Amino acid sequence: MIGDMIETRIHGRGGQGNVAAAYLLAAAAFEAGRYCQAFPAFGAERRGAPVAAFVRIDATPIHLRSQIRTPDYLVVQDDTLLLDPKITAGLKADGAMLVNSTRSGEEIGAHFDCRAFSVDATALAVAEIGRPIPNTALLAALLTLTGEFPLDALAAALKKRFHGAVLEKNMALIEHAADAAPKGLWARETVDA
Amino acid sequence: MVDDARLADLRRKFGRAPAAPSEPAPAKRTPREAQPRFRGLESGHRACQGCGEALAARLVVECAGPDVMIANATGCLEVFTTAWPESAWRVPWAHSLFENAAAVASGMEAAMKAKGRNTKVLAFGGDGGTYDIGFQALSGMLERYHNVLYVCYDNEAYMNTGIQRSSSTPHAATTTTSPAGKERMGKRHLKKDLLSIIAAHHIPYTASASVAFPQDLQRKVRHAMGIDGPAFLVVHSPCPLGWRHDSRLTIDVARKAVECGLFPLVELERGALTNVMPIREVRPVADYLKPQGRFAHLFSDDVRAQEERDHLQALADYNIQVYGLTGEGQDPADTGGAAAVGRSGRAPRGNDGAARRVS
Amino acid sequence: MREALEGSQAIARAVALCDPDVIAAYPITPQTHIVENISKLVAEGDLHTEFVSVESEFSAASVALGAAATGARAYTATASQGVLLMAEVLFNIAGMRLPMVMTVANRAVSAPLSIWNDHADSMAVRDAGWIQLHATSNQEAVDTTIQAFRITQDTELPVMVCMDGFILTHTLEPIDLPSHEDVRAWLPPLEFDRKLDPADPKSMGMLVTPDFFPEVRHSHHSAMQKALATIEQADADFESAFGRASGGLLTVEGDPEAKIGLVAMGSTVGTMRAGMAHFQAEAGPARLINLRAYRPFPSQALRDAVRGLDHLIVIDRAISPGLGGILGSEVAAVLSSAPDAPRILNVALGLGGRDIPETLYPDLLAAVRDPDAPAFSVFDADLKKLAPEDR
Amino acid sequence: MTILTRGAYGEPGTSLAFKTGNWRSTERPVHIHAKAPCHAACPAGEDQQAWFAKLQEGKAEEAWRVLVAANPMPGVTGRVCPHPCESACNRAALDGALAIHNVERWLGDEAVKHGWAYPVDAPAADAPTVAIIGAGPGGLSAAYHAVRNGLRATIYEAGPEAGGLLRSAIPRTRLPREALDAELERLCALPGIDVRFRQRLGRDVSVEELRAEHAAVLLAPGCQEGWEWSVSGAVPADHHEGLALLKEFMDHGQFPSARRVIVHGGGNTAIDLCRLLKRSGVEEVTLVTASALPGPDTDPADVINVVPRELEEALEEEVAVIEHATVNRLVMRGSRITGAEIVSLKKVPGPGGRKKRVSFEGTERVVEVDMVIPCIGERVDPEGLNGLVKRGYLRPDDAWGTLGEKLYALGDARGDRGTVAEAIGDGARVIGAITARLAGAEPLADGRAEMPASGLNPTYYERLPKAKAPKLPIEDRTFDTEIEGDIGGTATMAEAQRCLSCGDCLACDNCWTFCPDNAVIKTVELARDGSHYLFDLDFCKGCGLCAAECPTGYIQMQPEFAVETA
Repeated sequence: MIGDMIETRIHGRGGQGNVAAAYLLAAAAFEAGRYCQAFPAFGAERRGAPVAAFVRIDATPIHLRSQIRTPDYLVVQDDTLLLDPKITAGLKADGAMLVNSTRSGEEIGAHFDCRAFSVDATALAVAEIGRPIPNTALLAALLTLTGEFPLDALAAALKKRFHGAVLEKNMALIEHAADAAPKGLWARETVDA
Repeated sequence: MVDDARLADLRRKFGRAPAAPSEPAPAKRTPREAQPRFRGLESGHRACQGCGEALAARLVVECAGPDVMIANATGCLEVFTTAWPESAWRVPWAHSLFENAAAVASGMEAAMKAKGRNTKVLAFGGDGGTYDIGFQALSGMLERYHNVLYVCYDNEAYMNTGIQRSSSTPHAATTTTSPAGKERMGKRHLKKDLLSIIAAHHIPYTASASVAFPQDLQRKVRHAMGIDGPAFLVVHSPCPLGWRHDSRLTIDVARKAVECGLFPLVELERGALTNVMPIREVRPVADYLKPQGRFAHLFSDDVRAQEERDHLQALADYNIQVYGLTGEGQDPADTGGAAAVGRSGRAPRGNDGAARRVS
Repeated sequence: MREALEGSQAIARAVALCDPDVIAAYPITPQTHIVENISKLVAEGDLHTEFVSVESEFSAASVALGAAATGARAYTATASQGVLLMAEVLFNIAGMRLPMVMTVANRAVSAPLSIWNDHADSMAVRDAGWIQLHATSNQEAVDTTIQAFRITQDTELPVMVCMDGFILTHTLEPIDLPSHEDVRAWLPPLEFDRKLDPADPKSMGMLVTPDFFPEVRHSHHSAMQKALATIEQADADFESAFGRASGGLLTVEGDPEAKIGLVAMGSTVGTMRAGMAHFQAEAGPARLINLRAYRPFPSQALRDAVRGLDHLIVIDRAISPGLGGILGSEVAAVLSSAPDAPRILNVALGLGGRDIPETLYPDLLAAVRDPDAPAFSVFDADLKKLAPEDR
Repeated sequence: MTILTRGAYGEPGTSLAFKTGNWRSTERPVHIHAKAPCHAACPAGEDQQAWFAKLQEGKAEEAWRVLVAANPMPGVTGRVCPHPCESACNRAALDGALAIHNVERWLGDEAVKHGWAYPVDAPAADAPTVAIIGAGPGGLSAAYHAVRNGLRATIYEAGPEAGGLLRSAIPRTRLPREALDAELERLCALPGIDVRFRQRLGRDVSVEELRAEHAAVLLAPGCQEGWEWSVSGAVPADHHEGLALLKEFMDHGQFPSARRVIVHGGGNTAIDLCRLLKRSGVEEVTLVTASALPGPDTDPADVINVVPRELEEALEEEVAVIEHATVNRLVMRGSRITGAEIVSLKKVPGPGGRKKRVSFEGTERVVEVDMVIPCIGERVDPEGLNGLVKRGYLRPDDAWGTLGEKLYALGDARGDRGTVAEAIGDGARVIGAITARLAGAEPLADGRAEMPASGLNPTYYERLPKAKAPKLPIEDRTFDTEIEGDIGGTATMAEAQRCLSCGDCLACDNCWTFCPDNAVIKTVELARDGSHYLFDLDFCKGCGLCAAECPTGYIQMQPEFAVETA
């Protein structure tokens, strides 16, 4: 990580909207006036395979194009992925991990010896949009936890991506997901406030 | 919608008589300039004596032109018409590669559509560029339904590179890559049934024609020109050099190919056979084979020679049966009637090319 | 207007801004999103063009050729095997001096199969006679695409816009897309004198005997040389119209007094820029040269850019087995006539999508100082992964 | 200096700068004008193909004008000619010879009907004048051609009317008087022709006087005297020679009564007689001829020399024929014939290429008849021709009819002629020779080769049925009504399309269509060689396709060297 750049790595499975999550997070940052970069670690994998995507957010233009090895945040869309030790590799000491899980964050954090929080994003998604797509719920939770930029930015990004009923359902979903996370739990110290 | 003023201008420029009598005839034209047909393919090209392909291309262009553009595959036709700086064409013409004439034509046609112009696009290829290396691009063009008339000048081998076999080379014919010898009697495989494959694309019009029947050929070109969509025409075009026959026999040999049944003249619409040129008097395949050196080994004492001749006869009989080429008496559209000429080029009795419909 | 866009989507929109008459393309990873986005623009009525979904890259290039021959503005895009399948046509397009633009989403060439980025594909057709411009970011890719349509018209040479597959094509980042009106004002309509036209029926693609073939090639080379100025001018004009440049022929940044320089193309430039900023203290001053124009090769500009350097690291993202780096060899050839030319360290990096982390930057600078470092190496190759006899 | 174009594009049609004519190494195409076989066979010298070409264009009057350039009496020959043109027609092998004869008649009748003017100008008042003896077809033809050639003609005719044999010896069923009169009147009325009737040679005029006063004297007296009939034994008192009998019948409309008649001979007079006799009520009429009936195996030289159609009709009308036979002897009872002894014979090659008749001993048989009419030919009446008649005829030295200084013979009187058409042709030939000699030159024979059927490319001719002329049914045939009818304009035009144009340009466009090199140029006007096409030898590579595909044989490949030196 360079300077004030925030690097997030999102893990999921093919078909879970992993790249979409990365693009949404970056787009939300863009809506919040930040520079951003989101890209997948594309492989030849098919549906169901573990996949990763990367998001860089910064106040200044981003030149670096390498993959993210030492993320500030990890977003894990499926707790079964955690069986693979590579998922959590490189997480900064002061980093944190958001997991879509029915287990508690404490339990997960204890196991991986890091800050962790969990949301049952699948359940929320099924309840709001009727499909088990956890990505927008997790992003909403992440924004709430970090307080990096307001949820409105995510809403704005969603509005550029979705329309009609799908948009409305996702808007409701992020509201509910945001409520499920404690505000500013992972807030960073401002470098020069 | 045809741009009449522009067409008239083109015709004035390139030798077709003015469309309307009110238009003043240009003064002082040489007899060549005053030819009462469109000179799409001009003299001075470098085809061999008696070249069937040069003739076929000239016949096609003179009735398709002048408001056309041509994508030409690599091959004899390309080489002998366009040795820089001398071009024999009087229509816009481009050669790109051996295997992409259909694709280049697709691009031309797309551009015409984009610009709202009606210039018809033609694609020309030999049998190598059509049956073989350009086959994929051709299939793609047909499938995408480009408004292109693809004309294959079929001389049944790679003549441009010096007579190598193609998938259109007839069974038992010798070429430099299918020579006859102690072990072989020429090409082992059959001539590819391209027409069926093309017709299977369900395109509006697929036809075969022959240089021996120019009126029939030009009727088919005119018909295809009127189609808004893909059309395919294969023209049997003897190559005196490659077939090893006397240059004066080009038409004679082409005619015999039709009359013996080895090269049936048929028309298919949307994949269905709709028209054939009946054979008035079916002649034995040997009549066709005999004048051609490429079949000379079939007339040797070798016991296999008779067998291969019988094989070719069987293939011809098969065509006659499958396409129903047996004539019913004298028909103005059969091989006898279609060839007929009279004073001023017209056949003596109402031979307007109306062929027999297949019911 | 600034938007957060995926690179491929941005390219599709940039192409649409240029009002192409005919687009022909065949999908191949990682160019696929470009084709898909173009298809979508067409489907939504946001792009009025003849979009031809061909059956192969070979036909994609051929369709574009046919369209360009009629004076239509033509575009295609491909990558990797697609470039090679097009190869014959690419030489043809250039030889016929047909204007058109192609995006190459750079990708390795198999075997073994690799869908990830390197420059083997466009390098393989470097002698086709196309202009090749590399983009370091998606903004540059967008701007270069627009410029490319002007350059190709002015030079009657086809232009290949190279952007790193995945690294750029699949990266979402903020992009400023000009308005349609502004692009139309900046990009004059295509007037191709030699177009196929029944009213003036020229013949193209003729047979040329040895009597004229060397002259044909000379004129092509000469046109490429003259295109250097056209490329620079287009970028300068673009900058005055839109407020940003894309790097002319090449750009030089970093410490002008530095004794060590780096030459790179494409997205690697960004990573090296980040590395240079981050490791300035420990690695010392350096000069970073972003080579945007690969063909025509800006030989003089490069000689000027390296003046004063002792060492020059040339980063290749391709390899010519048996020789080494391609760009490295060419840079060496070009600088061989320069006085006090720097010593060249040629490295291949990121072949087949191997990630290039910024931490390689100090390693590269360290290697320069190592008198035993080989003149060329696949720098990020781990030889331990090879059987001893294959090392 | 040629400057390279960008991308090496080319300008349209610039290949014209590349002359491929120098690729031609052995042969080049030339237009020949071979004689069509009809033309070669026509005794009247008609170029049938030329007038059929006009008909193919739908131009009947022009066709007639071309026709009468050779034969001024198509209405006559179109009825009486044995049409060797049709026998020679190359179309015969294809789907039947052209009905040239019927078309000729139609054109002749149309000309009369519409009053089409003969293509002649009045000769100058002081033009040289030829004297013609006899106003038969030969004499009339000579007069006509004289006028065509700018001469004047005076005909001295012994009888009161023009027409000669046409009037006296051809039945009206073949040549109605109206048709004959119409054409002869128009002909005799042409400016420059003066016909003087009842002017008998030896009585009213003499050859020597005429020769002194005219540019030339043309003897066309015909043959008026029958040959002696050589049969063994007695000849009856009321013996009738064939031609005399026919003339008598034409004048009086009656034959001596008989029940069974043998006509001995092999010419048209014999056939005419047979048919008239049969029609007049004779029960059995038998033709005894040394020749043979036409058949698939018959040697053409052996075929009976009559109008084929007339023979056909005679057989229809149940005239019996005994081939390869002659009358050897008459069987008499008193002065009355009761039978004839017939013997088989054959013509076999004899010395000097002439046929010799050999009769076969032991084949004699006696046929019961009550009349035998010899029709074995006639000879010249020597009156007024002192010293000119040799062995019955005038026998001139050459085809031009030259008998001596300013003296010519033509028609039957020559001794080697036998048809109206030959006499008409002689008229043209004699005048041709006279015209040439008046100009101080010798006449030239047409040396062109004849185009055989093997020289044609039959592929290009559609099979079309021959036109059939209507005929009176046998029971309606009388002595006055014409038996064969008119084929009509529609059939004429259709028949015209059947002409193959052997050896001459059909204007079919084949050469123009099939030249792969565009080296055949089509012209709007006729080119100098009479075709519509030019060979552009700058581009002709000499492939020979045009010659191979020329339907008519008009295009031939000729060696380059020979052409250059020709």
